Amino acid sequence: MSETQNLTLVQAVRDGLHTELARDDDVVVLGQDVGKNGGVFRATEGLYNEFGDDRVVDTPLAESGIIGCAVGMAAMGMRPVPEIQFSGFMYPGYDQIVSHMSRFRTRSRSRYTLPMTLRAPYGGGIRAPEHHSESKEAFYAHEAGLTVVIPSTPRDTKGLLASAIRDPDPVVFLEPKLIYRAFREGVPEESYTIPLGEAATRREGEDVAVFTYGAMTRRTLEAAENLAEDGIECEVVDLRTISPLDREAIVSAFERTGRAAVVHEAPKSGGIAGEITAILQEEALLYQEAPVKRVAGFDVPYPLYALEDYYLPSVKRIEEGIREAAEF
Amino acid sequence: MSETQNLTLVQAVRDGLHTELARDDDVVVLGQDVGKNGGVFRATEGLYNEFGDDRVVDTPLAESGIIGCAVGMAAMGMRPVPEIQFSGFMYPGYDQIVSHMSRFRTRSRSRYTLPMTLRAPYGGGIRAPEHHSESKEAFYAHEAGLTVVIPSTPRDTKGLLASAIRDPDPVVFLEPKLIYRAFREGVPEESYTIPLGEAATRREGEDVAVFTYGAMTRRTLEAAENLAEDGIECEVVDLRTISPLDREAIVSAFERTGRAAVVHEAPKSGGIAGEITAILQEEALLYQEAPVKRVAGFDVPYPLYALEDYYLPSVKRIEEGIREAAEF
Amino acid sequence: MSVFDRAYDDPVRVLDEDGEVVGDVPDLDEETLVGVYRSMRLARHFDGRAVSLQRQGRMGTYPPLSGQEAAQIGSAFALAEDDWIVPSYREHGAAVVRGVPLKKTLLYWMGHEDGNRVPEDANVFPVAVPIASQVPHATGAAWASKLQGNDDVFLCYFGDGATSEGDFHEGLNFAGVFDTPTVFFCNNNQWAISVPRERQTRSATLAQKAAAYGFEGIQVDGMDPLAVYSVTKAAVEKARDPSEQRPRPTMIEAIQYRFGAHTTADDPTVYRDDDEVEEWKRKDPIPRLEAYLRSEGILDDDRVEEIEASVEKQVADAIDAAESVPRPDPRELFEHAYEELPPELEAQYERFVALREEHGDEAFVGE
Amino acid sequence: MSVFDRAYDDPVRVLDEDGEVVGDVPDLDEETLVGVYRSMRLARHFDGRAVSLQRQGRMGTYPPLSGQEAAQIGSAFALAEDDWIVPSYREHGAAVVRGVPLKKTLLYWMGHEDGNRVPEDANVFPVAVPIASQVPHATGAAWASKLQGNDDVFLCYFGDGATSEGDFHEGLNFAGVFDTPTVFFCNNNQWAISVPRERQTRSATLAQKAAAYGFEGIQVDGMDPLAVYSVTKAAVEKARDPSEQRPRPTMIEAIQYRFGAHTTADDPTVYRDDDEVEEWKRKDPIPRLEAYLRSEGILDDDRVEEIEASVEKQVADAIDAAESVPRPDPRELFEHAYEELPPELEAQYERFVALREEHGDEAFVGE
Ligand SMILES: Cc1ncc(C[n+]2csc(CCOP(=O)(O)OP(=O)(O)O)c2C)c(N)n1
Ligand SMILES: Cc1ncc(C[n+]2csc(CCOP(=O)(O)OP(=O)(O)O)c2C)c(N)n1
Ligand SMILES: [Mg+2]
Ligand SMILES: [Mg+2]
Repeated sequence: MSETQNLTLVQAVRDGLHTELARDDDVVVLGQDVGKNGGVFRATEGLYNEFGDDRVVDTPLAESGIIGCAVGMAAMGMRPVPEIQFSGFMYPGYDQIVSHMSRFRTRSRSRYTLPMTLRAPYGGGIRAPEHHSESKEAFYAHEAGLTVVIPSTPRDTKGLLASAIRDPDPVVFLEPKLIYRAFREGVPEESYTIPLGEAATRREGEDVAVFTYGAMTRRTLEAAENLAEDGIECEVVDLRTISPLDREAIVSAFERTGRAAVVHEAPKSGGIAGEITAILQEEALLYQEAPVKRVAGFDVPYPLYALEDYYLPSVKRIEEGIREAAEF
Repeated sequence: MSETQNLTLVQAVRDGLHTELARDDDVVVLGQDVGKNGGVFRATEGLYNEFGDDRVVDTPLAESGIIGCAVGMAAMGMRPVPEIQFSGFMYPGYDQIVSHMSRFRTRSRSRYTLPMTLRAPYGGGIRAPEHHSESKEAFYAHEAGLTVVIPSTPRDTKGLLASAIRDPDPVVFLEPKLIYRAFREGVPEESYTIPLGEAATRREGEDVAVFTYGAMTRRTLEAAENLAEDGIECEVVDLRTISPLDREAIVSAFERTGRAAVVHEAPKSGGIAGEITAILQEEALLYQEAPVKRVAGFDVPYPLYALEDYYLPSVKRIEEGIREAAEF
Repeated sequence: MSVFDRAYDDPVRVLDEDGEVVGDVPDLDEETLVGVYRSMRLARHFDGRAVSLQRQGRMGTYPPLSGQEAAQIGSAFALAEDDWIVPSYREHGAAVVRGVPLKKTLLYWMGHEDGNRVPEDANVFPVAVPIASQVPHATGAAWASKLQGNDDVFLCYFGDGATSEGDFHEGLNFAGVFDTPTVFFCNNNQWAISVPRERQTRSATLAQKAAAYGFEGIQVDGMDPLAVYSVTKAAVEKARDPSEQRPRPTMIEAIQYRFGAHTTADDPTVYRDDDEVEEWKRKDPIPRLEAYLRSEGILDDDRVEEIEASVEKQVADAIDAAESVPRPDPRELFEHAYEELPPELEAQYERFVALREEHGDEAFVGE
Repeated sequence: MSVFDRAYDDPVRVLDEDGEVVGDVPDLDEETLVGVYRSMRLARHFDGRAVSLQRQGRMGTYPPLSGQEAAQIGSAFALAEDDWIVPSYREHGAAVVRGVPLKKTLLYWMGHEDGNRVPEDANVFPVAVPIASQVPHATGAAWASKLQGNDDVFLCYFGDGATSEGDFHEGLNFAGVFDTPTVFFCNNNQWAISVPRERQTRSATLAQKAAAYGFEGIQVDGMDPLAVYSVTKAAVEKARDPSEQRPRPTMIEAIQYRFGAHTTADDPTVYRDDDEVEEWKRKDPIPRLEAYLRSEGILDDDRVEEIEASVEKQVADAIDAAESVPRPDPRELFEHAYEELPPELEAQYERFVALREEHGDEAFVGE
């Protein structure tokens, strides 16, 4: 077993980028302020000095240009890792994402493939200005050809990022910035991968299966501990890959419990929770003992920060939601 | 009762635009080839001649510019009706849609509102080139602040379009081009509205509730007739407004049948069918007798036309899906 | 000869760095000149106080404007009463001139949506955070105004970084094609966060980008309030009352410098030298205008002190007022997504109200 | 003096409308000159046949290129073997020169994905339908090639309408900043479907838009194959082997005309006059080059007939070949979304296979 470092999630991003830049010359990091500045969250700190301006590239302020250039680079066999400064600014590049990034393989019948990883900090809770708190993973999950990853721990972050960068196909990698620095975890120094498409069980319990991901994972675990005091035992499943979903893990957790809740900070309507609910009743209706409870952001634009605590699922809201599923 | 004309769906679009242009000087139609050319589907035929270049405006080729200018116009109290030539080309303007069109009211606490209607032909089945057959209504339905409308008949089209244009808030109006010219219907000559947010029951039946919209409505009705021969009676509900959904109509149809299917041509994962399934089991689990069956496009990029018949839900696939829900 | 008949890289100047006249002084009365001076001081003082509020945890992330006062205030003064501004997120200086109270600006950066509810009588668009996305709005709004038969002009602000975005291009191109009464005002403060102007684009000037849209582009010393005023005024007049040869829109590149950090979340020492900052500080617009006004006998120590005091009071009052606004009612979350609450949202709202009643506001605290 | 040192509105010309020499004839051997001629005739003949296949219901919507042969073929001939093209949807003429068989092009417009599977040895990007979206790809690919230490040049095609899109702007700006070996080739055919060039932008030329990105822009008579060749060659050389003063990228505006409809779904008589079409037909590139080659003694009746026959046979063979390709196996629907089928997609696939087995292909016919 290799040495471990005690890293926060954002340090694990940096470490993961560092490892991949070091092991593969085709890896290029590009985006706004990723170079000299080291990224607005310091996710690329020091990489510019170590790998130089050709590998860690400050770009002009243009998301479609960044993603579109990365598409061209990837088509030529490089492994670009474009960063968008906040996921709320991915939309100017949306056409490149859904018309090209997701479709180059299909369009060219695999003559051209795009081994690229589009990173962005995402989600709310850090008192940031408008558009800096979005969680719109559903926009990407509905697009075939993409894999959408959202880690929730430092260790996973490094391993999933390595898998994403080495994946032959494009990955959207969304980093929950609420927990960028929330805690540390031992992260192996050496390079390792954690497979895409596999959920992780964070807590075992036989009463309710709770599916979540990203920053909501910790809140859900806390809610689960509170509920345990009342005798409600939750199985907490961290999805990690939002698309394609780990149906097997989802269904099997549900089959054991017959009750489920899904927790995400994205707006409820049209969010991932609906998809999971549909999967559950498609595959395991006969096990179902209660409605699947969705605990999610409200169907309104993400508010400015004075009210963001009311928008995001809190531990209490999660607890209440799970309790409903348990007590139905 | 006023005179009626026998119109196709695309003629009803044109008639609806005509009526609104005539009744309200603030209405402006703008987009690529909407003027002199009358639109690539002739949805704006003759309007340029009648209302002139200031009301029916050929724009440069730039979707973000079209939608962004419409946002500015609407903020000044006009009622712009931008057209995007095909819904597959709305993505270059996606940022304007989700960062501004949906959010101006919230951002300004209703000082600025956007009475604008973004139209686009959408969906597959007409042997069109790549990107011309998309059905990604879920991308818009997940965005709070927007209303998303998809008509399925000429009569509805005119009435819903009038409601959309007169609505104080932004509407995304997607027109199923597969049935642009598929059939005619008596459409009142005078101006009338059909309320947004209300589904329409197209067929009554007590065995399975089938929810659908757009071009799939006719196919679903055909499937329902076939199934009736086997003694399976479907209630077919045409959603018409995809977001916000008519929960009441959806739930009440389900309560009567206990079985449901949802039919749409958009990809299955992350599509509207998942959301409807989630609503049903949230609100009416105790009525549920079978898994809600999703009959949808596959989770792959829309193919070029040689295979599109295999991609789109066919009458048979719909029939089989409903049958599964009926016979579970 | 028009002020626009000059090379792209020949910025218009009126005052030099010491406040000496080196160009055509615009014809402004004393009151207006003092108004410009006072507004710049107000913006500067507000800025310092806002930064320290943020440091003290009394406000969220805030984007400072020090160094950029001349560009904002000089341009805002060039507008007629019914003209409009379409800002990005850094134009609090222009906004206050155009009728947005400082209290609103503070509230906005304190995370209250109400801060972005521009007063009905102020012709100001809401703050736009996604870079360059307000540019097409300015074109569309100006176009609407023209279609409605008005003669209002729309002044749109954006940064040097914004010129790289597609929306900049599309917005200016539409303005050219539809000949809209829009003035595109680029606050070239040399940096887009850590990305220097030369890395943003290889074009020698930003002003020359206007050529791509068939209208005029011009550089101005953006730290010279009188030069900014003159150029903006000329552009506004042309937009309002165009002649045959000259299209209405103009792009102004105002050369300036942001003295402080990009936002309070940014540490500029990581990417730029103090020397550079010091060099630009020599161009500080405030002492420049003050020197000129003193030399003209329009300002003296007393008047300056009086202005100082009134500016300090105005800012202090605004801070008091903003800080005494209670946290918005949480129910406001639901109030402005649509004119009427759709049923699902209403259900969410009711559940929300019930949860608050049952568990109190603690139910909504994160962890 | 470089060919680039000229006014934006002064197009490079070599042959006049009658094929008389009016400029510097590029130094090309007979074989190449005949190659250019033959390729233009091939493109023209292919085009006519493709349109009639569509009319007969044997092919879907197709975008004709007649009138635009010189631009496509002259430019494609200017590339070295390992250089690349990044096309839009109308460059079948360039593509065939660069190694994409006509059969592939036919298959593509017949709705087979396989038509877009560019042969491994052809350095051609797939057809890009969303306007201008291929422009950043060309910049990124050229940038990658430069980072990888290669000296290949990337020739990117797009239309006049494409210059209005944000992606055009962003792609060219990145090319300027990162000095990528990209040649941006604008096929200004005067129309974007029904929107005329003057409505697309108010800039006097499209070539001058290059100034916004700090590199050179130049107009060329796009219906003069030798002029196109010369200008493209110069741009390619500069991209491959830049000097200090001249950045690598170039934007070429090739002035030309689309004789036919925008696509077979379009009726141009609604928006443009026949007179205009007739006027431009006098500039037809094929008779022009033929006249020149005849006057040089390189072509005579026999040679022309021989070329005609071989071109006809090549197109007929391609049509036969394309039409004898069976409809793609429906299972191909699932094959190229990801390298490996994810579980849900695999389940969909299996259900699909089962349905076909049970009900046959009729189960998938719409109504
Ligand atoms: C579309 C978009 N991308 C990225 C950002 C993040 N961001 C905020 S300000 C900024 C730099 C802006 O630079 P410039 O346009 O020069 O304006 P300045 O801040 O210097 O006034 C960036 C990258 C954003 N707000 N919007
Ligand atoms: C992003 C986008 N918007 C709209 C369209 C529809 N469309 C196809 S071709 C075309 C006109 C293109 O004009 P131009 O760029 O001049 O190229 P040309 O067809 O004349 O070669 C339009 C609007 C599209 N394909 N992509
Ligand atoms: Mg700047
Ligand atoms: Mg064209």
